[in-house]
Amino acid sequence: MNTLNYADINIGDKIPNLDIPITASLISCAALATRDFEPCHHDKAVAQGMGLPDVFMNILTSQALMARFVTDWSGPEAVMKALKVKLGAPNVPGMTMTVSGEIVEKDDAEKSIKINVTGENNIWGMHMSGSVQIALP
Amino acid sequence: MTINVSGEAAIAGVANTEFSKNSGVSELELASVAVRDAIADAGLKPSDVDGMTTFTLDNTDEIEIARAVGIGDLTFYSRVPHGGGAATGLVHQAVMAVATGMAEVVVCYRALNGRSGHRYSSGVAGPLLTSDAIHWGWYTPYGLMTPASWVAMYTQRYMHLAENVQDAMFEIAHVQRQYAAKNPAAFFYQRPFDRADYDASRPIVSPFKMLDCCMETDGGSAVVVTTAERAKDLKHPAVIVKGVAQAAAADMESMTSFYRPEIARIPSMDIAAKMAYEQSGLCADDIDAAVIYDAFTPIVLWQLESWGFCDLLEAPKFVLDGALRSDGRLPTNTHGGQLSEAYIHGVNGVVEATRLVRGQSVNQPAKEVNNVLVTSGVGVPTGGALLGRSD
Amino acid sequence: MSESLVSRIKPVLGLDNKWWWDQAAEGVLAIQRCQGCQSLRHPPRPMCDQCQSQEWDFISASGKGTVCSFTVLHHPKFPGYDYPLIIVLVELAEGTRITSQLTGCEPDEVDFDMPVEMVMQRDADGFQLPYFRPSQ
Amino acid sequence: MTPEQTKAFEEKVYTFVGKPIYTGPRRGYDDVNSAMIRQWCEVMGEKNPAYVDQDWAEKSTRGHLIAPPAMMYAWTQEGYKVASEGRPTDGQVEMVKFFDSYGFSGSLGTNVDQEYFAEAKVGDAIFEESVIESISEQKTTARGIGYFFETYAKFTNQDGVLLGTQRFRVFKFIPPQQEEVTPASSDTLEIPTRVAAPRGQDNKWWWDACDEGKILIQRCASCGALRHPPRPMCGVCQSTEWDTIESTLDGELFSFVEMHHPKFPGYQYPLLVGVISLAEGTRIIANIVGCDVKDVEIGMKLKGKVERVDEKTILPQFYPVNN
Repeated sequence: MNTLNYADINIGDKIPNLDIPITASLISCAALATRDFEPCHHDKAVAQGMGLPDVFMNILTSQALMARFVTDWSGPEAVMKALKVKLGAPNVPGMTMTVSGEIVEKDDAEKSIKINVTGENNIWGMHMSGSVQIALP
Repeated sequence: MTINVSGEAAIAGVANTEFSKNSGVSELELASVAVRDAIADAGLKPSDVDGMTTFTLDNTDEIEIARAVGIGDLTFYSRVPHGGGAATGLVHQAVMAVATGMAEVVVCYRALNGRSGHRYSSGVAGPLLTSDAIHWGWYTPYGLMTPASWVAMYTQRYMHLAENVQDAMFEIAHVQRQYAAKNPAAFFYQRPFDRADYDASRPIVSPFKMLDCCMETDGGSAVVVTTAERAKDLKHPAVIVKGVAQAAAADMESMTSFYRPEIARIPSMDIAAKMAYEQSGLCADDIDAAVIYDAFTPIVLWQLESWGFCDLLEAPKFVLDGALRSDGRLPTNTHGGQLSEAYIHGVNGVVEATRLVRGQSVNQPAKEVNNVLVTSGVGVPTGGALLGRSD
Repeated sequence: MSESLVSRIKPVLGLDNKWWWDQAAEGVLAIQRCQGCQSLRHPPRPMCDQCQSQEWDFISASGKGTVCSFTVLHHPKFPGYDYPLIIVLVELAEGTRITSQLTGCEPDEVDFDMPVEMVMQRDADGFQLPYFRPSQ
Repeated sequence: MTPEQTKAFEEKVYTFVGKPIYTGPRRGYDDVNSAMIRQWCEVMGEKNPAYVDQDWAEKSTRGHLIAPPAMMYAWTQEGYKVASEGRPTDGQVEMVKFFDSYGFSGSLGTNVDQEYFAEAKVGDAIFEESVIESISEQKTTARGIGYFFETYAKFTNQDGVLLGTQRFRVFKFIPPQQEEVTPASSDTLEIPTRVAAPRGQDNKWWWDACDEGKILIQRCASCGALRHPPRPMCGVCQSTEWDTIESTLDGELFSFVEMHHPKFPGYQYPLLVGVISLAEGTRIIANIVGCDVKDVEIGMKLKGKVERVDEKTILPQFYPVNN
């Protein structure tokens, strides 16, 4: 697995989109993997009581998917510097979230780049938007 | 028929772009590349072209491509509706134009970012701004809203009437993947699968598994049609259009003709076959190989019946006897088809059919190939063409 | 020139044209150049109509040109534009043509073959696009 | 709330600002370990060898495995208690309860900003220190009226090395349905319903009748031929005059499919769709319900009922007829 070089990255470069099918399994198993036991992420009745059709994705999972999206692309020697997420519409089972990203800043001193990342689901639209900052070799 | 276009026109040039899941370029660029390369394959110059045809679905204007490629004055342009049903319709329009003198060199093209852009598999549930919203409204409330689901409805009926249908569906998918595995241009080059993989592939809509469904592709294909006379002196031996037809049988709905007495067959294709055979003077026995539109595996079965390669409900047996294989009665979809090469709405199939007649398929059958059938998408108004060597 | 609260209709950015608008945002009036035969073309397209090459780069235009044709828009008026609006077709010194807006000039002063030069216009919302004005 | 109530609420709620959420730094129940990392990676589809591949990691620049930085906040989470007994009281829970007591019971995480300064290794203990950093003034948003509060957390390891910081922003609001007059905003989340049929000139009457519990079949007023789906002209005699008859909804299954993929919100799966031949002679598309897919076969007798299938949709549904 290679890691991208800082010098080869240009502002405006795009990261290939990633489609993530949102399933009840992903939502509840990922909530537990992040040790988030809030019932709304694994108990459909509780989620429906909150006015949602089904369990919905927790924030720690959205963060994880955003981070994975970037390091899948950058390679494993990238060092994560910051991760900022703004939440929008919930992800619920049956949707597909398309994650996309674009390089928006380069910092030559730190050899770090900032990537704006969005995750949009096909039913309700923007689920998450934010940025990930990584340092590259 | 007052005028028979048989033998009047020929396919002189063909080309595909690279096929991918994310081309990274515009549909205009894909179309321009396919058109340029097909013209070059014919040994012609862009300025020789005076006609263009494409799908109504295509997002790129003829004149945009003409300007990008440096094509000269156009005297003919036309578009064919109904998605994949237009595949051989492009050739049909071009043949009529050159046979009547409306144009002399017509490029037929189709280019799409079908995976990275709009995906047809996503169904009609999204915001649908077309005039057929009312039509789909009879189906969407019940959840019947993807192309796979509409075709599956005919398939279930066919399975009710015919035998060994699922095995035949596997055979079609499997044979085509084996062709693709040997086709460097195919998306699934060097990636074969076996029955266990097929059985384990994801259920889409009963009885379709993922491997019964075509892929979604970014790419483009183009075909140059000219007069048989002019084609004689060009780079490759002329591939004569011996018969070509469009047809939409009575009582048709787009993809949901569920109201006919029997739905386990394709009456529109029956008509196209009858017309093309009559024009050409050929019959099923004369056809040596085929490129049959394959958005989903069972539609190949019904078309084999329409074109008279076997009797009604006998296609599974025909297929299971190995007919579609390289050494079989009717080597079919030797490029891998839309299941395994690329989904360019059937125009890549016209390219392959041309190559089969020229003897240039990457999976060229050992036997002599004189006449090749190529068809358009079914479930919608459709068509087909018979291509062959000049005598 | 008054600054409208509503901004002009922006171009749709696709794979074949975004780079040009990015250059404009940097203050550059770009002209696409074929790397196969060096011919210039505008508006940008993915293929050279002379030699069918897909390879290209671009040059930065001098911004000098002459008025090839022009029109003055009065009606209907769209929010985000200043009327009367003079639209010019400019024959650039490099040989390609570009459609743009003429500024610093009254509608009755515009004339064919009038020498013009490019000025970058920056809208209130930061959008940048080339205008032309009479050569000074 | 009256202005007086708001004043009383705000006087108290702003006193939470600056309060620590835990007394002293709080250590995660588990130190950084490969089991939890592997499970997290499995679910997230994370293949990064820096987290899971020991051999790779030893040869890498780092020389050892690291925990995914995005797991930072996972290490100090409370655990299953949250589901079984409710979240144990801490500074934040106390504040949230106070919000709830004034009707600000809606809760929506809106932003999380994390910065990372050092990478956690397997075996590291993780300590969290958090504080309620700010509470906004009252805001009106599409979700309702409420306040944004922000917590600030610092994560350190056993050597006191700062691993990262986090700002977590939450909107506490009065859910709109509890407001007397606030109409549901178009931005309010809705339970998805089925994709409705658009109603135009030629088909609106059919769907309107369906809403009334009747399934009608169009009949040519000139030659009496029945037709479905509705069309403005008779295909047999070209008359544009027509009336309708009401179907008995006795039918027979002509063909059917089971939908697996993709799944659309608003539909209940397993989902069976049939083409049904009605006793009157026309066909209709509808869902087959009240039976298992393995018991469905072409030719089976069906009886339809017009039923409400979701908040917005009334449809004919067909049940097997038991002979």
